[in-house]
Amino acid sequence: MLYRENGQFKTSYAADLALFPIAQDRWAMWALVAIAFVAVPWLASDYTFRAVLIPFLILSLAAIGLNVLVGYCGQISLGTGAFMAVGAYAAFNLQVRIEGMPLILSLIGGGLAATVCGVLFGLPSLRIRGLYLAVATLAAQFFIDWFTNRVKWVTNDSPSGSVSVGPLQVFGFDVSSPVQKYLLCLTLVAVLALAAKNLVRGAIGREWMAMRDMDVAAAVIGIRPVYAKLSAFAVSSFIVGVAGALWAFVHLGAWEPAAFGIDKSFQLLFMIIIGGLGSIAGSFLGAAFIVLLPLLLNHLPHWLGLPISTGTASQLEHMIFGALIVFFLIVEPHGLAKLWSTARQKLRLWPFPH
Amino acid sequence: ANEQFIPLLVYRTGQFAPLGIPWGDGKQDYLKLINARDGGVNGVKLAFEECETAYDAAKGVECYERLKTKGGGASGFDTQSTGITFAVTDKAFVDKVVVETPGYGLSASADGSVFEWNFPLLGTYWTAADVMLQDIAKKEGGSLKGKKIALVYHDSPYGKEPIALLQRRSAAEGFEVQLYPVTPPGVEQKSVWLQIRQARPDYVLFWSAGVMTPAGIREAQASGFPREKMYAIWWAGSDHDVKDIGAGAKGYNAITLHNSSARDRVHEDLKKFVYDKGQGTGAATEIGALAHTRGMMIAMLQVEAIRAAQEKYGKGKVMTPEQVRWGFENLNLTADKLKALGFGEVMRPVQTSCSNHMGTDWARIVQWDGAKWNLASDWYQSDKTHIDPMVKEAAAKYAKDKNLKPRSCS
Amino acid sequence: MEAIAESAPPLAATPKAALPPALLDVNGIEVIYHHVILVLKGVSLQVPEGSVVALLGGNGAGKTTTLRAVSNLLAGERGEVTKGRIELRGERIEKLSPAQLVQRGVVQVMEGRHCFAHLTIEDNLLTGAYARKDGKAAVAETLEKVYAYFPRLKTRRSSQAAYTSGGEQQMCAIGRALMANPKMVLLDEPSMGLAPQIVEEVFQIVQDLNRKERVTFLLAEQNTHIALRYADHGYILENGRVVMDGAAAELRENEDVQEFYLGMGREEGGERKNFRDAKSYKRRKRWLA
Amino acid sequence: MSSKTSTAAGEVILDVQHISLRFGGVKALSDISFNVREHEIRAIIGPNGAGKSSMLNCINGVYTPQEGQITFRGQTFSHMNSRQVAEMGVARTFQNLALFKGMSVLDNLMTGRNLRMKSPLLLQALRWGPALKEEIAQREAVERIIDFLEIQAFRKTPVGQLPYGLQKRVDLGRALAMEPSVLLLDEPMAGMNVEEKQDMCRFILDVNDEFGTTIVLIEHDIGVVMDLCDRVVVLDYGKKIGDGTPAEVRANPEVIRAYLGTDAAPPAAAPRATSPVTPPLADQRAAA
Amino acid sequence: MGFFLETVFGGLMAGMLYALVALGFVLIFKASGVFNFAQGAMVLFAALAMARFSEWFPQWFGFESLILANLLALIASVACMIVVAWLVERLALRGLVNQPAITLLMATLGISYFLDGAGQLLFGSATYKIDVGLPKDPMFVLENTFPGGLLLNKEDLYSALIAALLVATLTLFFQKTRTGRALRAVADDHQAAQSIGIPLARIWVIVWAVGGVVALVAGIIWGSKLGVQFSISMVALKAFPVVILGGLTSVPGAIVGGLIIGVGEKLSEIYLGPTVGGGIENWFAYVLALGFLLVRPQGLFGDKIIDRV
Ligand SMILES: Nc1ncnc2c1ncn2[C@@H]1O[C@H](COP(=O)(O)OP(=O)(O)OP(=O)(O)O)[C@@H](O)[C@H]1O
Ligand SMILES: Nc1ncnc2c1ncn2[C@@H]1O[C@H](COP(=O)(O)OP(=O)(O)OP(=O)(O)O)[C@@H](O)[C@H]1O
Ligand SMILES: [Mg+2]
Ligand SMILES: [Mg+2]
Repeated sequence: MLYRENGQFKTSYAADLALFPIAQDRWAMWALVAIAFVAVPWLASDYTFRAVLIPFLILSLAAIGLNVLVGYCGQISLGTGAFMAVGAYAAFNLQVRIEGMPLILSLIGGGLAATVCGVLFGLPSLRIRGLYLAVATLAAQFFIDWFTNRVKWVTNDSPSGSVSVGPLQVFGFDVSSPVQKYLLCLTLVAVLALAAKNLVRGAIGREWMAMRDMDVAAAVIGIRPVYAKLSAFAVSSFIVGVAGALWAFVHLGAWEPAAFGIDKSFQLLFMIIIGGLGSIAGSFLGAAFIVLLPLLLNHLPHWLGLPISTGTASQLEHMIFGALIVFFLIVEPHGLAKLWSTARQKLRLWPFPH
Repeated sequence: ANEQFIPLLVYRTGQFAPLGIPWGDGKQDYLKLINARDGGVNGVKLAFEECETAYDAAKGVECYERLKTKGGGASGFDTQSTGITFAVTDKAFVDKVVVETPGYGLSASADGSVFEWNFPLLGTYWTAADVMLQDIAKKEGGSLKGKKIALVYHDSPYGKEPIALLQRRSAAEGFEVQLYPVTPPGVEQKSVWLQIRQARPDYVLFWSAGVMTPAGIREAQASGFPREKMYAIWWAGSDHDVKDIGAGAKGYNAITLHNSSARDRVHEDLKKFVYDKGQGTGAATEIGALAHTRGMMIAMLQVEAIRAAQEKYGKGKVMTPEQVRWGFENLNLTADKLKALGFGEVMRPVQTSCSNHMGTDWARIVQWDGAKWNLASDWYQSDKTHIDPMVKEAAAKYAKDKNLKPRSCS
Repeated sequence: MEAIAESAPPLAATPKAALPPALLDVNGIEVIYHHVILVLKGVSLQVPEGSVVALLGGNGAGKTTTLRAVSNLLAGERGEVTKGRIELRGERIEKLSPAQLVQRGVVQVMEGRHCFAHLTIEDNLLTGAYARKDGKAAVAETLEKVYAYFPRLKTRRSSQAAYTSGGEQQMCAIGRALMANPKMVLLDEPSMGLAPQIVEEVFQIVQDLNRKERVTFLLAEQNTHIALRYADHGYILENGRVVMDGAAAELRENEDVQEFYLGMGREEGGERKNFRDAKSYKRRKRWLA
Repeated sequence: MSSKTSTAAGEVILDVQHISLRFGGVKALSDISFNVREHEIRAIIGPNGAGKSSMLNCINGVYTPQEGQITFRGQTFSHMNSRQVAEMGVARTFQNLALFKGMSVLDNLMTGRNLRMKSPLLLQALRWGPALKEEIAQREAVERIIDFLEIQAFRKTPVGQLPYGLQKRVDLGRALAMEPSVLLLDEPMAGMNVEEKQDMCRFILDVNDEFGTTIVLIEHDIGVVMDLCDRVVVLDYGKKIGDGTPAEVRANPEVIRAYLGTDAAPPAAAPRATSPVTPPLADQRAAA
Repeated sequence: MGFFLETVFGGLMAGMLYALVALGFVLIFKASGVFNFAQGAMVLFAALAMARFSEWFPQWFGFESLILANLLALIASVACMIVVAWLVERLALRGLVNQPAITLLMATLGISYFLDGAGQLLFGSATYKIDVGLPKDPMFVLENTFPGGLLLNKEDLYSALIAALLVATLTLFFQKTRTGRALRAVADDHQAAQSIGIPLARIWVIVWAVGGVVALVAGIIWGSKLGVQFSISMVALKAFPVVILGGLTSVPGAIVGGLIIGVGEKLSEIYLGPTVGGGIENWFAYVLALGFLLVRPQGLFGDKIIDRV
């Protein structure tokens, strides 16, 4: 009975409004933060940083952004990749065109550019709903794919259309080693995730969820659909844009438009569904799942010493991946986050069954 | 362990698998052959591990990160993909590992003074386009003036690479370039070929990949564009690209880095030492297929770089990535050496240097006769008057963007 | 406080010897939603062939859950029966699919209507006959019968169900179930949202079918007045347990039932209490004391 | 009771004039006029499909009537805009439960207060200063309503998992959270047993008394209507067939024909005159 | 003028091919409320089966006849798709009754991954050929009216014919049969459908099997055009705007949508493309669909989106 909230009374609404009202959760969270900021940089290998942690963090961020839109506001989007691309290319342009532009400002600029785009492509959502809206976001996806490919200034006249960024610096510090990159991502992700969490549990978050669950009723209690939907698009694309810029700058370093193709959009959608729609923690869990699973499946034959060819392994990986997704959806359609909270619920009652 | 580690980035799944599979098989087969026949390089066995990229840049980066330090350091990445090459090039500078991109990659990386770690051996898309134009000019009686040349290309950095060169040469030589991008994957090309039917270019250069190739040939057939007037880049000119179309592709031209149809001693050795022992990576019928031979050739270049490094840094030792880089930079495969290696019929001599990371750029045209590829031209070398300055310019720009100080090669 | 002695403890709800053999026998079922929320804590009840049995109880007592457990519709709500047995004519039915149950003549009218929004009223009704094998003519006949029961449906037959009023949808849902020509109907709050006249009619229909065609009914109902008027037997559910059961007439005489379910003040001698006079929000029921 | 009748004679706050609403061929409402006075409890009754819900939908801008206009506090509209209506202090509940299913009870009620929450997005993201203060202040108000409706135990439960009857209560709570001056209730007591109906009646009466809220109520339980309401409108097939005090309406032969039926009425309540007068407020509190 | 007509005609033909894939989407959506992202993977799987069986059967049984090989392969492929449908119902859909549309959609993405992997594992990931004797050569008509004649494509013509036939059959099926009505009921409300005795399991197997057969037809036609290889699953991307434009629930909508998208994208590419650098047809198709949606949010022939409290 380690996990109990007995004896913890909330004496003010402020306390009840706290992020983690239960003390054990609070401690666990602080421990997690400490591990992430202190222990991990000591312990992890370069490979872990570059191939696991950094992509995990950045994709988590993008997933949070998408979750705001899909999970909280209920607007299906298949164009996340495109908004990441906008963030990446905008940040790139700021970086190369403005001498001495601080990296952080470029990243934020990327986010803002994505915001503008997001709102623009969000406009149809005022009229089009559900799966039909997917077409608007797909239009964004394909249009921006094309745009970044075709319009020369976007890539600073790179003849091949692929671009790369120079060495990174934040507040005069070099960000070149994997640890530094990791810490940069971690800080940004932590800040933005907290901000996103605050939004979704605040007034605006409730407006989004209200739009998602029952838009007519939302209108009747005075929520403006235009504002609610477009603000969701804006916030979502901002976060996604920053994630895109990070993905390009920190993870890839050099990229072509295909890095932000429709596959990326699907991948992110997977993350939030597996992780849990309408859950910030779920975005992290989903990203972890999607990043780690293929690596795991990839290593599995090696560990087991099975002599299967790369091709076969990769087909099997596809199959297992697909099967696991279906499996998870069946076990818990609300995703890993829900699974986790159910487990917690049980833990709270443990050792009594109900 | 006394083993030299070679990472093998491959794609055996996804869109480009038909090309990726024989290519990957070829690479692996050659390494197996060296181990089986020669017991490695001067006694140093070759260890290798494949990593599946599915032609995806992010996956490629992961593979690169995973394998770059393995076995004391990777002896060079043949990424098999332009996108992955872009993504790992910057990292390679920092990590100090070689990226070898025979026949693909950044055209500018031929300049070794800037791109210390990149080796676009045997040719780039600029040299390829140049050679195609030379062949066309030859057919047209020496001059391209007034001709219309269309480029139908995979709308990606890969497909766009040749544009710069084409435009430069068209300005200089007075022919017209028409550009037709095809959005990947390129399953539907009707509008492109209708436009071509209307614009009636004299030739079509075909920078295609994957399903775009058969779709394009079919559409050319359906819209009545003569296949003899099509010139495909080497990645769109393998057996699997045209085999199923058969007679429909008759006359289709492709450029190649090597004598594709040649069967050389290396093929026999491979059969004898590897396939006959049941160790072959793919099906025995694949031996001699264009993409497979190309894979072997790429692996051979890598092995020879290691051998060259050993000559300098100590025979029978495992080379560090930096030593391998030296080997790549000081390759000198003369005709005799190639012959000894069993590649005498397959390719022409290569010699690299500090400033020239491409080594050589011999290429020739082959033509599909409905059942097999036949040689349709002699060897060409690209015309350096346009390409060299372009490489210099682009490399300089890259160095500036990255705050790199080019080394001096003299 | 005398009521305690009178009301049987939950588990003592054993079949009464006097009753005919049960068509449906629910024995000590436990239902859990989402793997953690325990809702039914050992509910047992019997529905004799040809009877009308009412399930009464407040909000959240578990009436709907009981009906879902019987008709095997829990899976879609992520609930499951974890203990106990459900038997239909002696056959265990927990593992059957809802469709197989319909083939055995058991049809449920779900709470909250659940009409097929895009289908017209008539198509809604016709789908109700999907499982029937007795030919078009018979179906058409039942359709006419349903229209006769609910003339309002006939006037709205060609509108999409989503665009009909709440009451019309309720009629549609009931009519749709009748189209299956069932032997047993599980009715979940049939009176909800219906005008009083229609409510009366619905129960008349229930009685009619019950008497003439020996259709068995298990109904969950909040309108205790009318439910006890038409039912033979009643079960009262509180908090996932059966707290009382008995013949309808008996229940009507029970003081607690009168006060809490029929809204009759004792002082006024069986008169209905004025709604204005309800004083406090929370009064304890004796059996929970 | 006496206090009631005096306030019921308040100003006309909502005046519906000649409203007609058609859906394709279906005439949901034809030429309906009636008014609602400040502080009264007004009922709309009628058989199924009579157009009662549609009437409410017209009032708060979900439907746009083809003809007619609505005057609210002196302002006349031919089409109501939902947001505007909400800002003017009209709240409503829905017949088919239009709760936000994925949100907790608390959040559902909090949405009702969204009109009052004005801090900018950025502050909300920081959850700092005015934003946090505002959140806490509104939370307090909502907690009062939660206490009032006695749904404390379900505060954090997603409403989708609540039983139907409780959902209805939450629906009412959300409307109350808006602190409306006019409350439109669409069958708030459907799916409740008598005990719960009594509770619900109590809530309605208290809201009406304590906050002076005007209430428009659709209900099929005639007992409730007769006991609670000051005036009743009767609709049938989109037409108004009766309007007046409960007693008048009850005696109206057309209403009896179309809706009440001759014997379908529930057992008569103790005659109003003899029923005790509404206990004073203090009394109720003590009981609560 | 001749060129314009050629373009329009080419667009119509291409549109028919898109429609063929779109049809699979519509079918499954209409009948179960599932937006089946696995349709592309099913096309690939079916085409791979067809290609490989027609290659293997002659080897296994030692005969040469192409017709016989194709016929046997067709039967085997249909059987394959039925097995797939059965497995999908058993292992995926059954556990997802009454879940929101987006969950189902994600499940189909999972299925699509699975099928991609399984298909290539079983049948290989190189390029294979389907040869059912569709003619490839160009055909010129009206040579008297237009200089050089109008270019037509026989292969496309045949394909369009097959597509039209399929659509007609399916439309009839939906409109005229009891099962058709039950299917639409299932799409509206799984639980209610269950409660009145519609056997979801059987219905889903039927629908997915029919969807599989439609995928097979699409796979054969696209496969004989492009060769069978992983990329063929991407023709699904071309079908999205078509379904959306036509309306998710309308079989004829798939055709009309296909034609509009086909013609629209070809015209845009040819007449608009050159001014902005080309390659616009892909997104233009989506923008076109978007434009239509702004006027009719449910697509051209889709069921009206119900919006009521
Ligand atoms: N889908 C669900 N998920 C979780 N809990 C549920 C679900 N459905 C019902 N419950 C819980 O089960 C309990 C019983 O609910 P049920 O719907 O059976 O009550 P009921 O007696 O039908 O009430 P009502 O008269 O209000 O319809 C309630 O506490 C409710 O919260
Ligand atoms: N959006 C709509 N489209 C088409 N018809 C509608 C629409 N809304 C309501 N109707 C029709 O208008 C009529 C009145 O409906 P309304 O919902 O107002 O009835 P009601 O009086 O509330 O009935 P109930 O007591 O059954 O709820 C009904 O016949 C209904 O079918
Ligand atoms: Mg219920
Ligand atoms: Mg109504």
